[in-house]
Amino acid sequence: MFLSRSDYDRGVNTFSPEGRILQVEYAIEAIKIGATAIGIQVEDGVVLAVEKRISSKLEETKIDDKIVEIDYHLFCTFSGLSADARTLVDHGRVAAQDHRFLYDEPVPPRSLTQSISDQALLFGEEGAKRRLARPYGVALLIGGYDDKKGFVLFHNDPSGTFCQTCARAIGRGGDTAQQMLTDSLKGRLGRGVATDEEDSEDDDLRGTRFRVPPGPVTLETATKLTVYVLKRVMEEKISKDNISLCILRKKTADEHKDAKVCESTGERVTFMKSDSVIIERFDAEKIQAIIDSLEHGE
Amino acid sequence: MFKSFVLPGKEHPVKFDEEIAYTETSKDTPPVDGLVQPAPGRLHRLHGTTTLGFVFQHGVLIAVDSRSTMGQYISSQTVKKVIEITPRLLGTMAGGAADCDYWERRLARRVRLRELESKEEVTVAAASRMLANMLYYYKGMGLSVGTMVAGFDASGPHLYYVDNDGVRYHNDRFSVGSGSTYAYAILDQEYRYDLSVEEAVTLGRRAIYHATHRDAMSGGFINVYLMTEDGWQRYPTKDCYVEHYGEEEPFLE
Amino acid sequence: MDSLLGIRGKDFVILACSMQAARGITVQMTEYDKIAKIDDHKMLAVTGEGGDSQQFVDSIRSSLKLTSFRQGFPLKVNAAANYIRTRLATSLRTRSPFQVNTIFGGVDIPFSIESEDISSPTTSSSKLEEKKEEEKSKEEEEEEELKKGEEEKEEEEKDDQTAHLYLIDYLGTLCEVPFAAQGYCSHFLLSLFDRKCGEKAPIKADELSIDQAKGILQTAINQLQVRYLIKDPKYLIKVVTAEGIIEEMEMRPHIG
Amino acid sequence: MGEFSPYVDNGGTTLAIAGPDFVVIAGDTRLSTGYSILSRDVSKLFKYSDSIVMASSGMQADIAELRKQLLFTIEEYRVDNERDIELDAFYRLLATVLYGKRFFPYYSFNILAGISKEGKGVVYSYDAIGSADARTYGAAGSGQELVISILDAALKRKPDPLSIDEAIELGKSALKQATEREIHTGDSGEMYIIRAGRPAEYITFKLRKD
Amino acid sequence: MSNPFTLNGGTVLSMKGKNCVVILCDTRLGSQYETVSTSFPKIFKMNPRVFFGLAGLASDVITLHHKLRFHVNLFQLKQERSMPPHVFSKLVSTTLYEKRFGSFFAQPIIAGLHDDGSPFISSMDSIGATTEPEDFVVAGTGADYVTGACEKYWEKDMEPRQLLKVADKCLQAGVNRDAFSGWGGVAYLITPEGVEKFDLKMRQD
Amino acid sequence: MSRRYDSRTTLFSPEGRIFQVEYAIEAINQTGASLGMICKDGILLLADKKSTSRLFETRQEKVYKLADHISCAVSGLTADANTLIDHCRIRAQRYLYTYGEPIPVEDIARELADVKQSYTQHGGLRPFGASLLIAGWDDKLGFQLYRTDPSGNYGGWRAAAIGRKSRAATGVLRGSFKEGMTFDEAKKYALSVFARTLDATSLSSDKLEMCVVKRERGEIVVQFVDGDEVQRLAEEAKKERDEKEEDEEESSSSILL
Repeated sequence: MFLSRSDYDRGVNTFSPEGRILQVEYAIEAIKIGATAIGIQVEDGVVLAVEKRISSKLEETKIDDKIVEIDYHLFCTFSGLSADARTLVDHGRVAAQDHRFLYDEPVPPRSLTQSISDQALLFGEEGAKRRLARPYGVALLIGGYDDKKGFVLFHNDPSGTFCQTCARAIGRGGDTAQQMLTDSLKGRLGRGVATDEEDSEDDDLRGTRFRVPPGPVTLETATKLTVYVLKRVMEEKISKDNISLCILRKKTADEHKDAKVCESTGERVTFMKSDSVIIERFDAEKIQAIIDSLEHGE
Repeated sequence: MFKSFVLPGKEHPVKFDEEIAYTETSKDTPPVDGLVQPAPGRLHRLHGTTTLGFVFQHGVLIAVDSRSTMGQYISSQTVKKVIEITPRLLGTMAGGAADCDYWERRLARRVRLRELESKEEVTVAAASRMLANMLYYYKGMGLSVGTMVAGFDASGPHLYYVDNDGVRYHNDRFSVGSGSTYAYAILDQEYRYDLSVEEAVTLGRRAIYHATHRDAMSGGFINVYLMTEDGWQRYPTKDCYVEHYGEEEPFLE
Repeated sequence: MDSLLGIRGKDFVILACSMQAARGITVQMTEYDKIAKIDDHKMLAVTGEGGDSQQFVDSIRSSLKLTSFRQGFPLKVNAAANYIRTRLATSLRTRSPFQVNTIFGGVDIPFSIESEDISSPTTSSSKLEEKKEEEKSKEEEEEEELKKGEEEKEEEEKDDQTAHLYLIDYLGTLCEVPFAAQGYCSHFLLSLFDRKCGEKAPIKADELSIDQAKGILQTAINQLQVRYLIKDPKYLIKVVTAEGIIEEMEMRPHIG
Repeated sequence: MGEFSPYVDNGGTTLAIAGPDFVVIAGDTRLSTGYSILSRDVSKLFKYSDSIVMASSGMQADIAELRKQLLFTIEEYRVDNERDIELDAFYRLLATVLYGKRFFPYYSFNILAGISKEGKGVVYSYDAIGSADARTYGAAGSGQELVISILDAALKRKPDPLSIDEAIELGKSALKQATEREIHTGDSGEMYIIRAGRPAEYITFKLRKD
Repeated sequence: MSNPFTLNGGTVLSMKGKNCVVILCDTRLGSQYETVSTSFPKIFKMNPRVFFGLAGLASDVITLHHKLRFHVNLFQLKQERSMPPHVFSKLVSTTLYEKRFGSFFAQPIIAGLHDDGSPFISSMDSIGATTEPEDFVVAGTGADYVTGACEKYWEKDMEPRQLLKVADKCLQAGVNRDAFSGWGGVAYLITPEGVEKFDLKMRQD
Repeated sequence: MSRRYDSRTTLFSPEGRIFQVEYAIEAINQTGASLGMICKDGILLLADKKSTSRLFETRQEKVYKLADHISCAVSGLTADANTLIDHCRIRAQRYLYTYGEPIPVEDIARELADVKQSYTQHGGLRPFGASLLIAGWDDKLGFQLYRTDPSGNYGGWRAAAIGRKSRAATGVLRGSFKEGMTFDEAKKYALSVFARTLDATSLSSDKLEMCVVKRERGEIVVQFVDGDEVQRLAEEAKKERDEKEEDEEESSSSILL
C-alpha cells in the first residue's frame, strides 16, 4: 500500500520492498558528510587522526574533543553527528568502568565495542527502557589495548555492525583516504606481510602513495601516514590547528614506575598498579613538526 | 546486578540486618521449628579496627592495622584496610569490611567517570562528598562505614572523614575504629605539621602499634601509605610482633 | 563519667581524680574529692553510684581500721586490696551489689622500732619484764599485751618495691598494675601510659620520680581535655609515700 | 517456638591451602539441620574452570542460588570477552554478587581457590556479604574454629616452602580432626588439586560417618 | 552486663604426657575489648603436685582460687598429706555445684601427678560436670581454636620437653585466633622430679 | 564455804575469784608438760606426753600445725585442745581467704583467747581444760611465742611452759634462760629444764615430742626432732642432772614449791 519510497524511509522498523531499512542507510549517509577520521593499528600501538572543521575564526581551537578517552587503555574518534557520538562515548565509558568495577580488570576493547554497538540498535526492541526514534548518526573508530590480543582497532557504524581492522578511514574523505591507506600499506599490515621487492618497484601512480620504510610498520610511520593522508583528502589546507592526533602506546620505563626507595626512611615503597599503556595526545607543535617533516619528505 | 539491592521480606530491613549481623554468635542454639538459627555473628566482618591519618608538610600519612574479626574470632590478620581509589586518592576501612570495600570501589568508579567527562582531576573535597552522598542515600539501612578519604589535588593534601550517617569532616588528623582512642593519645601527643617523612612514618606505626596492644579487635600488621604531590606510595608492611619485640615471630616446631 | 588515674613508682603512689560530682546532666559539686584516705599510707579512689561509693568507702575504711587496731599494726597494701576485693565479690551476688569501680594504692611501711634494743633478734625488752615478774596480776599482763602490740620489729629481706597499685572493679576483679585508669578515660589513656612508662617505654613506671609521674599525669589530663567529651576543669592529685600522704594538689589541663 | 528465621545452617566444613604454584581445596559432604543429618553426600565444592574452584558452606539453598547466578554471569563473560574468566576477576565478581544481597545476605561462607595471573596459588575466603582477602590458606563452615587453628599451627610462618603432597595430607587430616569434634561435619571428604596450567584433579576420601 | 564468660577473656590448656603433665594459660585481663593487664595469671598451685587453671570471669577466678585454697589447706593440716589430684577435682566439682543456681562464671582445668607419677587432668563446666580425658583439656574463650590444634598435634606418651613444646604450639595457634586471649602466657611442667615454670612469649596484639 | 561459788563458771566468789577457771588451770597442770622457747633462728617446742599405759595404741600428739607458718604445743584435755585447734585452723584459712595473706600469729592467739574467755562468761559452759603454746612467724613481728590459758589470757613470751610442773619449769627458765640460743643449745637446755622439773621416767624419746619451727627460704617449716636424737639428748640431760643432784639438793625444794 505504500507507493513512494518516501513511505518506507520514515520508520526505523520498516523494511522497504527492496528489503532495506532506509533510515539506517540515511544515517550512514550522514557520516559521509562528516569530518574525515583515520585510524591505524600497528604492532606497537594505535594512532587516531581526525580533521577538525573550524566554522569560524572565533572558535577556540585548543579544545580538542574530536578524539576522546574512554578508559586508560581505550580511546576513540568519530565521524558524523558529534552529539550522538558523545552519548555513545559516555555509554562506553560507563561500560568500561562497570567492567573494571565488576571484574577489577580493563575491559577488553572488543566487548566494549560490542556494548557500544548494541546501543545503536536500541530502538525497536521491546522492553528497552528508552526506545530510540532514529539511529545514531555517527561512526566510531575505537582504538584499544587488549592484554591478550595486544593493540586493536575497531570500527562501528549506525547499523550496529562493527569490525576489527588495522587501518580505516571514515567521513567525507573516507573512501579516498581508505584507498590511499590500502595502497600505502598493502600487504604490510594485517594478514600476510608482503615482500619489499614488489613494494619498491611499484610506482606512485596518483602521488597518493606514502613510502613506508621497509620492515614492520612502526607507530611513528603510521602517525606520519595518517597526517599524509589527511593532508591530501582535506578540503582546506592542513594545519596544526585543524587536525587532532592521538596515539595509544606502551608506557616507557620511566612512565611505568611501580617501586622505588624512599630517601627518607630508606624503605622500598610501592605505587599503584596502573595499566601498561598510555594515550598520548599530540599538541599543536608536535603536529606541526610532523606536517613539516612531510613537506621536506617531498 | 550490583546496582540494585535485594531487600529481605521482613517488616523492616534494618531491624532484620541488625538481627543477623549484630546479635552474639549463637552456634549452639537448638533447633527451632525445624530450623536452626544461624550463627548471625558470622555474617558481618571486621567490626574493630584502628586506622589513622594526618596531614603534614610532606603530604598525608595513612596508617592502619590489618585485623578482621567476626565477634571474637580473628578471621584474618592480613586484611588490606587501605583502598586505592586513584593514584592520588586513598580510602581507609573501618566498620563493615564489605561495606567499606564496596562503596569505596563505587566511589572509584564515580570518580573515574567524572574525570573522563570533565577531563580534570576530581578534588579530594568532591570525592569525599560523592562518598558521603552515596552513604547518606542508604542512611538508616544498617551500613557500617567509617572511612577517611585522603588525597592530593591542585590545592594540596587533604584528609576527610566520612561515615555511614553521611557525616563528612575535614581536618588535619583523624583516627577511626575501635582502637582510635588509643591511637589518638599517641597521635595528639607527638603530631607536628613539620614532621619529616621518616618521623611521620614512625609516628603512624607507633600509634597503630599502641592501639593494637590495648584494643583486642585491632592487630596483625601495620600498613603505612604516604600521599604526596606525585601520588601515594605504600611503605613495607610491619608486623606488630616486630614492633613490640624487635624480631620476627618464630615458627613453633 | 568520672575519671580516676593512678601511677605507682618504686616507693610512691600518685592517684588523681576528676573533681566534678554530677547527678544526671547536672554538676552538683566542682570540688568533690573522690580519693578516700583509708589510713596514713593507703588511698582508695572510687567512682560509681553516688550512694554506693560513699557507703562503700566508709565501711571499708572502718573495717580496715578495726583490723589494724586489733592487730596493732596497719595491714599491708596487698592484704587491704584483697579485703576490698572480697567485699565487692561477696556483695556482687547479693540483692544490691556495690556499683563501684576503684583504684586502690598504697605504700608498705617498714616496721620502725621504738624500743632500744634493735639488736634483739626476737621480741623486745618489755617482754623480759613480763618474764621477770611472771606472777603479776592478769590486768597488768593485759596492759603489757597492748604495749607489745605497738612495739614493732624490722621485717626480714625487705622488698624494695614498697608501693602498690591495684585496679578493683565492681565485679571484684583485682589486678596489680603499674598504672591505672578507671572510667571512660581509660580508653584515651592506657596507650599513653604504655608509651610514657609502659614496659617498652624508655623509663619504666618503677623508675619514675614523683615529678616525672606528675608530668605524665599532666599530659594525660591534657589529652583528656583534647579527646574526651567530658571536660573536667580540674583534677585532684594525691601523693602517698612512706611518710604518708605528703601532697594534695589540684591540676588543671593546659593545651598548647 | 522461636520467631521464623529465613535461614537454615546446613553445616559442613571447607578449607583451602595454597602453595607456590598449586592450591588444594577440600570439604566434607554432610548436609545437616540441627542434630539431624539430611544427606551424607552433598558436595560443597564447585568447579567453575580448571583454575577456579569454590567451596561453600552454610545454607544449601542459598549456595545453590549463588552458584546459578555465578555460572550465568561467567557464561555471559565468556561470550562478551571471548575468554574464560580469570581468578582475579572472579574474586571481584563473587564479592560484588554477594554484596548485591547486602540487606538479605546469602547465608553462605565461601572459599575461592585457584591460580592467579602470575601462576601462583591463591585462596580467598569470604564473609557472607562479600568481603574477602587473598591468603595462603583458609577455612570456613561449622568446623572453622577447629580447622583454622590446625592450619595456623602447621603453616603460619612455615620456614620451608609447602609441597603439594604435604598440602594434600594436611588438608585431609585437618578435615578428619574437625570431624572428630564437630557434629555437622563428616561422612566423606572431597578435594580438588589445582596445579598451574593443568586440569584440576578431583579426589575423595573417607571421614567418620557417626 | 555482657556475657560474663567472655568479659575478661582468657584460655587455659592442659595436656597429659608420659609421667608428666603440663598446664598453660594466657595472661590477659580484659574488660570487653580493652586489655587492662597483660600479667593476670589464671593457673594456681594448690600443692606441689596439683595445679589448677581457671578461665572465665576474673572475679570468680580469684574467688574460686581462694575458696579452694581454703579447703585444700585445711585438708593438708588435718590429714597431714597433700590432696591428690582426683580428690581435688572432686572438691572443685562439688564446690561449683553448690552454686548450681547462680553459678560461678568460670571453667576450671585441673592438672596433677598421682604419687605413682601417673598424670591426671580433668576439666568441668561452670557447675561441676567433670570430664577426665586421656589426652588434653581446654577451657576459655579460645577453647575451640586450641582444641583443633591439640587434636592434630597431641600424641600418646610424650616426653616432658616435647609435651611442653606441643602444648605451647597449640595454645598459641589457638590464642592467636581469639581476640580475647593472649598477650603472654605461663606454663607449668609437672614431672615426678618437680615443677618447672615457663613464661611464654606471645603476640602483644 | 567457797563450795557455793565454785560450782559454776559464771560466778565470782566473795574474794572476786572465778574458781572454775582456776580449777581448769589446775586440771591442765595435771597433764603432760609443754615448753617453748624462742631461739636465735626459730622456736623450739618440747612436749612431754605422759602416755598412760604401754597398751595405749595411738601415740598421743602434743604438737600440731595451725597453719603453714604457725604450730602449737598443747597441755590439757586433748578433746578440748582439738576443738580449739580446729577453730584456729579455720580462722587462719579464713584470714588467708579474706586478705590473701598469712594470718599474723598474734591474731590466732587472740582469737583463741577470745573463745576461751567467752566460755568463762556464758551460762552453762565450762572453761576449756587446755592451754596452748602458739609458736609462729609473721613478717611483722618475726618469731613469736604465745601462751593461752583457760581464763582467756594470752601473752607473748620468749620462753614459756604449760602443763605439769609448769610453774617450776617457768621458774627454771626465769633463772637460766638466755636469749639467742642456737637450736642445739636450746634442745639441750629444754631437756635439762624437763630433767630438773619432771621425774626421770618421762625423759625418754617415746614420751617426748620435740620440734623446731624455723624459716627456710621464706618458708616456715615445722621440723620434728627424731626419736634417737631426743633419746641421746635426754640421756645427756639425765646424766647432767644426776651430777648436779647433790648441790641442787637443798635449792631444789625452793624450785618445786
